[in-house]
Amino acid sequence: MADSKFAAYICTGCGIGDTLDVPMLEKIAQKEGKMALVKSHPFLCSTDGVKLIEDDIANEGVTHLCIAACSRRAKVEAFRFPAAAVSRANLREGVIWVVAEGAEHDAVRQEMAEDYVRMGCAEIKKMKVPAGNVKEASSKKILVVGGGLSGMTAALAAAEAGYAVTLVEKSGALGGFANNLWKRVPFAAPYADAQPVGAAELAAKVSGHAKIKVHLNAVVAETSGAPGRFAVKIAQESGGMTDDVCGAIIQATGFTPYDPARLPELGGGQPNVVDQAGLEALAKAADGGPIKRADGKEVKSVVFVQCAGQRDASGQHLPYCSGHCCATSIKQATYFKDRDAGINAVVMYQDLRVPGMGEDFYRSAQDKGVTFVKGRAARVTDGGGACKVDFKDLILDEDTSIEADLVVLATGQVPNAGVNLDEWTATVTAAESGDEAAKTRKDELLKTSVLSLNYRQGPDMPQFKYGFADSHFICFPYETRRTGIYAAGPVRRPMDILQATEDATGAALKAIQAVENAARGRAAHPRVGDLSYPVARLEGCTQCKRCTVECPFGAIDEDEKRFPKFNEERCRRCGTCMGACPVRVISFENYSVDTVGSQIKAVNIPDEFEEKPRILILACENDAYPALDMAGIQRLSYSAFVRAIPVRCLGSVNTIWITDALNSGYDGVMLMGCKKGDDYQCHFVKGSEMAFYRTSKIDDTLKQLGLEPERVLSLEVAITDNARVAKLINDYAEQINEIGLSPMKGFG
Amino acid sequence: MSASIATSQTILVVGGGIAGMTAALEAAECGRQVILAEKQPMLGGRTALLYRYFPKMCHPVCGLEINLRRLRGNPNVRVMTMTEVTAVSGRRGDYTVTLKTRPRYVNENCTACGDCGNAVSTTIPNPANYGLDKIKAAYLPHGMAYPQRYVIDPSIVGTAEGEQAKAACKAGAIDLGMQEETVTLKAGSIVWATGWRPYDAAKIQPYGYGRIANVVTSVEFERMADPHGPTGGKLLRPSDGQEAKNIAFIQCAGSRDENHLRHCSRICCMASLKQTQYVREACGEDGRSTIYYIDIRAIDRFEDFYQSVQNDPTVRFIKSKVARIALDEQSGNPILHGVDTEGAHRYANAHDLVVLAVGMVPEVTGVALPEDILLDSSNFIEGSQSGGMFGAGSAASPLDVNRSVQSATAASLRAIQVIHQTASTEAV
Amino acid sequence: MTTANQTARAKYENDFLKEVEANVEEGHWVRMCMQCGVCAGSCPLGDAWAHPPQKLFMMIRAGKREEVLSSDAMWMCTSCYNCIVRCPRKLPITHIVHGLANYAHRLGLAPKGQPTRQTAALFWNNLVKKGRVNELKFSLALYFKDGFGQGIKNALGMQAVGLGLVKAKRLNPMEILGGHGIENLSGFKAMIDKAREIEDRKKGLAG
Amino acid sequence: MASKEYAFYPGCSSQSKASASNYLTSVNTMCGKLDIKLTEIPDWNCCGASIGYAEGGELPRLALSARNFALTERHLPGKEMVATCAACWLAQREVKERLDHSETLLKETNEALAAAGLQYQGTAPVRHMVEVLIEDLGYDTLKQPVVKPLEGIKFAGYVGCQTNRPFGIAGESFENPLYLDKLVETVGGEAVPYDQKVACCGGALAFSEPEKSQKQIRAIIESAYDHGAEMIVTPCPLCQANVEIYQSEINKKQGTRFNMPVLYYSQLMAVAYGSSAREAGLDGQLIKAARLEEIAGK
Repeated sequence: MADSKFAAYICTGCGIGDTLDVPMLEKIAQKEGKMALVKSHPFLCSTDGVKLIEDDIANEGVTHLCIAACSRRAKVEAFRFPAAAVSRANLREGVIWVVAEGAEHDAVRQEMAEDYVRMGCAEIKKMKVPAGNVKEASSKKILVVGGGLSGMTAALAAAEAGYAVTLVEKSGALGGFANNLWKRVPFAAPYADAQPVGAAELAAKVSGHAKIKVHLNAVVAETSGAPGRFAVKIAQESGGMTDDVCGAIIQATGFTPYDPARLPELGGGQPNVVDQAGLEALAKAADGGPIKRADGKEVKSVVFVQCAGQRDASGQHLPYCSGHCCATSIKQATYFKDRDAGINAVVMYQDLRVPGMGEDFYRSAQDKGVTFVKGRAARVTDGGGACKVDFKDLILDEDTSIEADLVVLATGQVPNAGVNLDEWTATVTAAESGDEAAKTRKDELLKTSVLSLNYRQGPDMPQFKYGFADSHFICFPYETRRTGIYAAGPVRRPMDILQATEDATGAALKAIQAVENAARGRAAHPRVGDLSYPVARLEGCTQCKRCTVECPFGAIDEDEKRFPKFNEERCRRCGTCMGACPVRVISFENYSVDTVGSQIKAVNIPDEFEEKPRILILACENDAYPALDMAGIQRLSYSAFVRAIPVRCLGSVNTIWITDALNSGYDGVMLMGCKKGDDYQCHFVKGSEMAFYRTSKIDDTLKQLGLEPERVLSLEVAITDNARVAKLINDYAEQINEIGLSPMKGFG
Repeated sequence: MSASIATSQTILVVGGGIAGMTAALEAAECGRQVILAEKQPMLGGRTALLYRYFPKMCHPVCGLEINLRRLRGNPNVRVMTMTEVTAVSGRRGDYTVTLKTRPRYVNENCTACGDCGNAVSTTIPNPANYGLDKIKAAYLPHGMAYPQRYVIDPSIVGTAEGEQAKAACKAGAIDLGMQEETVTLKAGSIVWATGWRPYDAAKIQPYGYGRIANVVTSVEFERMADPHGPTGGKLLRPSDGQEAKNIAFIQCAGSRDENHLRHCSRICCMASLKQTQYVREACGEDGRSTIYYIDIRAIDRFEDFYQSVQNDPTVRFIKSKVARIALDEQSGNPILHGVDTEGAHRYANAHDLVVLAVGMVPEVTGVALPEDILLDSSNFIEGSQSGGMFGAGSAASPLDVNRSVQSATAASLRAIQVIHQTASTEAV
Repeated sequence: MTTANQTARAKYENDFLKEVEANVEEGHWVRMCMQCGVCAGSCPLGDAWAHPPQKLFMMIRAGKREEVLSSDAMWMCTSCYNCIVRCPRKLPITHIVHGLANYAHRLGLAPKGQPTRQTAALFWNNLVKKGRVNELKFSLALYFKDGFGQGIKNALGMQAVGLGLVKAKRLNPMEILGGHGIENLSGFKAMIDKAREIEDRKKGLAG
Repeated sequence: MASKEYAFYPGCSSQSKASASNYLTSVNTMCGKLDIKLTEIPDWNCCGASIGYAEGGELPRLALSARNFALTERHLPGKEMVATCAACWLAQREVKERLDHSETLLKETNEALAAAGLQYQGTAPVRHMVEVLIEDLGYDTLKQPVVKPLEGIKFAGYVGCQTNRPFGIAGESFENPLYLDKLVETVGGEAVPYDQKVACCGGALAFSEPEKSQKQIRAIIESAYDHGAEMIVTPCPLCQANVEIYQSEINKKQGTRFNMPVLYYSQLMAVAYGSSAREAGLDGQLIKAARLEEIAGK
């Protein structure tokens, strides 16, 4: 640290100077914070104020600076000094805006501000500017697995933006499910008629593209490495093996139609009952002529049974809606009507789901004479000559039936997502404990893998729900749990061709971003651009494997010596590994056990006779900390006894911080994380949940210390909880008051 | 914000809602230069005015916070608020764009300290609450506003109040002499992420919006349910301020209707299902929600949410397009008249409050767009003839948030392709 | 002799929707209904309808020919046009309902003695006689449609009103002797006959 | 020369000694004051009204209205047809709409018309008298002749169905059309808001389903009373007759004490323009509009 020079800058604007004793803060920064340079400025974020800092960096050799002003979420652009390490002491939103007005609060307000200055100075002492890790040899090639419409679209989208693509397709031809279609639904005005599918044209474009290398009859036999350096073994059906190196992966492995044979009550498996794919086959065979059944009879009447084996609450079939099937049946009904208006085509639906301009397509089909019946099919009987559909007519409110030459069951999409990792983990655990059946099952599972990742967490992408490899986030549909690997098309979510085209294009962009980020050593979403990465002091490692197990992104493997092996390019910089590590050997350059621990220690703990408790808040920087900020912006007041520290994720909270805090005389610790459970809000998957779990284990420690369990409080706080968070703090301060101050004061 | 000069390598994104922010950020994070132009004084668009998202019931500002952090950390994006595109000329790879910026009367010096707001007493309808309440004429548009800067409403410019606001500002941030500015920029590709606006409910005359106080729109109801909204999250009736417990939701208010909007707006079914849970949140078991619908369009795994709401005993479903709403003058209750078409049962149901699930109108409806732009029959942007401009999000199709982001991500890559191909051509 | 009803049934092989599309005024719109029910809820006499319009349309699709045509539902239409202006699919519901009533009437399936059916026939016959409506004769015909005795009762019941109208010069007792009419009556009648002939030919009602 | 000239289609009810003869009287008076010249279409015939469908069917009904257009085109070329009766106006508009959008129907209709030596060309538009007043003249012009403003009288503007739906008056809403209220205000009266403004009086079923029709009428009159109206004003002869004539019936059967005058807008205007009670057709009221007669008599 020979070249380091530390400076603190205190802003006196926005009322800070009017409310606080700034000379005292300066003195603290200098004396206690050990800042070489301490300056205050009436308007630090102004051009003039920023120049003051820039000049000190340039002329005074300042390398580390603590800005004591507003929240780290405010004036970010003004206070961006890329060459320097920066900490922020939040005197505005965190102190003067939240401590009640009035002279009687002057003392506690000032103490709070002083502590934040101490904390900011302590933190900066432990921070380094992340150097980043630019990789010269990083691959920017994109691997697309699956050669259907989604895969081809993704490949072409990336290639057209200048990126090389390797496309692996299991079958002998490009096109996928689209090859089975006679026509597709319309994508553009006037949304009136079924359109040519265009799969062959797309396939020709892909095959002929200079930037795309297509492997047919091939599968991915093994994937290792990380974004920017995935080593992929492509196995040809013929037995050949090709090695490739790719920067990112798009999985576009599509779907399999739900098997109609599982719907015997709806005639599934009977000759004159087909699924939508079966009808496409009949239409293709007819090639524009009259559509005939398997027995050669020309179809003069047809009934489409919607939601067959879908939207099923019984647990037997698919619980979800596949979204496309209403429009698909409408399209298929027009196959008949466009050729012969005399054919009776009935669509039997419960809710007709054709959003957006699909409404026009619906109208167009009605205009062509397709009949729509709101009804619930109870039974389909194939009598050989005609099929009988028994159904409840929901409008006429009666049980009735209808006869037709052919019945089409609109069954759903089942994703081809590969291995379910929950099953995988259970199987591996069982296998490792010697269960022979589990060992066999593990091998079977591996055969069904799509990506064959050699990640510790399993060979495929984690599935979100019902087997779809989707993101958990509404705002971020491509927020993957396997960095640099993106699902696209119906494997991500049930969807139609139009949406799959959008989805594949979007996924291609994310893959491009992934290779660019990997090459520059930058984190991917949500800490995008973060150049820090975790480093472990392996000499202290006990090989407990907690970091490898708990990493939500599968970023950490184990090396031959069973030490954790960090794959920086897979890492999302949440710090969960840091929170997990019992021996505290994992750290980031600018975020570590020390950067937080030193802040905790820097707080001045008054002795018990002063009757001023100290409560530590560890707040998730994405939800809880902004909520605290907004409480300030709204001038909601809360107890001046709290000291809040933002953390990257509650998962990064190492319990040592809590025990250290309690040991050194804090009276309580509040952990504020985001919602956990099925609808979790944590962008690092289980951070909040793990923190709750870990702190639940602290009780024993507390007992040893002779402390009440209430001294540690874990909370879910949403970003909108500004009023609630103020109340939570005040209630907790009150509770601490009732329990009494910590007996640990003075020992720390 | 960087002061980079726009070139044909720049992507212009019009609209700073979630789709526009996504399109801009995705391109910027691929290393591209982007200008993001937003009409309002802040980014976030419609989603910032929602209380919760379906089906997770999470808060939209959570995603906004992440996107804003991405934005603050990325010098590739230049944000222009209060700015509209007034003209586009040129062609794919080489557009010239004229942008008009309205005066904010507050410059970059603003620290959002709030002194100007304290100095002013004039109030204006609060745009962040669809005008359901008032705010000071010197205001921060939203708790999460980006830029985090106050706005002086033009109504107090040139008045003593304006001068008071100026005098109160210690940062010298208020400039009452600010004028409308017009700039001309180059862009290689343009993404139109101009979003949507709620259909004018007053046009659906039989529902009495504007005539019957206790008939509100779904977007207004979002604000009423939000603790940060005009009623502090209480579901209070506009007529008398009483708590509403028995609430009707009318689907397809404007949508799927050739007298109004031809298209299905897609989000409204899910939005109403979500809003029934606001009623539950506010009233518990005492709440009563009734959804009047034609088809419930809860697509893909949203079906789960539909099923869970169906299992909620406080929620009732009636398959019926409500014919008309009458007012019971005594109670202020709207009376819904119609027929449940499942078996033809006539009803005249009184409710405390009626929420119209209003449809999505493309924001560009009625706006002069470049001739090159292709619109569908409802004015959604299909693309452009020359292929250099793209629709994204709900400007392109009535989409929910997730699909808007998907669409915007795709549009972002299409814009990058144009830039890439332009650069390759220029290099040759 | 085969009736028009039998002919129609044979021709459309129980495909009632096709029959309606071919023979009922604006009947081709029935297929466009999406069962929202706004028409049903908009009708001022809604509760008098055994089957509201949207349900009639579904019954047509379900082939419930006799039930529809013999229903008195469509005779409840007051021609207020609420359904038309609110229909999200722009179906001309009033006209379809009128068309159905007319078709049922012409096929002889409409309920016998249905008062609106009778009134409508009287009205039409009254107006084609002279080209203009003779209000007095129309009223009298109405009073006496159920027989002489009932007619006297009806007429006496409305006597005060009638006298009031006469006093107010809004009813002319002398109209019984002739009243208003058009000059070119023969041309008018030829026109009506021709129109009827074309329509009957088209809709298979000639029999 | 009159400032405006139109081909006039009075309709069956607006003939002398017919049920809306007072409407005709007041329209003539009003037009005189406003310098509007109405030339009756020679040999016009009945429009078929809203009940004609059941026996008349489609094409004969189309022929009826087409004949009126054909006569206008032949005898009064270049003139717009003006109807005062809502049903006549609506029938003519509907037929025009149908013929102008269907070649088949146009051909067939002309085939029928040919039997009467006529042809429909579609050159004459049809207007309602109200449209003439508010669109061709405007409220300001309509205000000018007012010499006896109807001050202090509260009117319930009853628009009803057929001038309102499905076409309506341009710029007006189906649920709350305002033109009638504005006309009332133009002549100095007060228009009260009430909720039955566009309800149906059941006029088409007045004879065949009297109970159902009278239920509608009762609701309209009650609402007018409840909202403080003294009189009802309407643009439709069927509404006028129905709502006025059956009050005594309802009183008799249901024990109500309705005595609400029902007038035409043209009567209000005639009175306000200084005409006598007779010129305004007030002698044609079954329920006398005493306060109007009073003003007219001053």
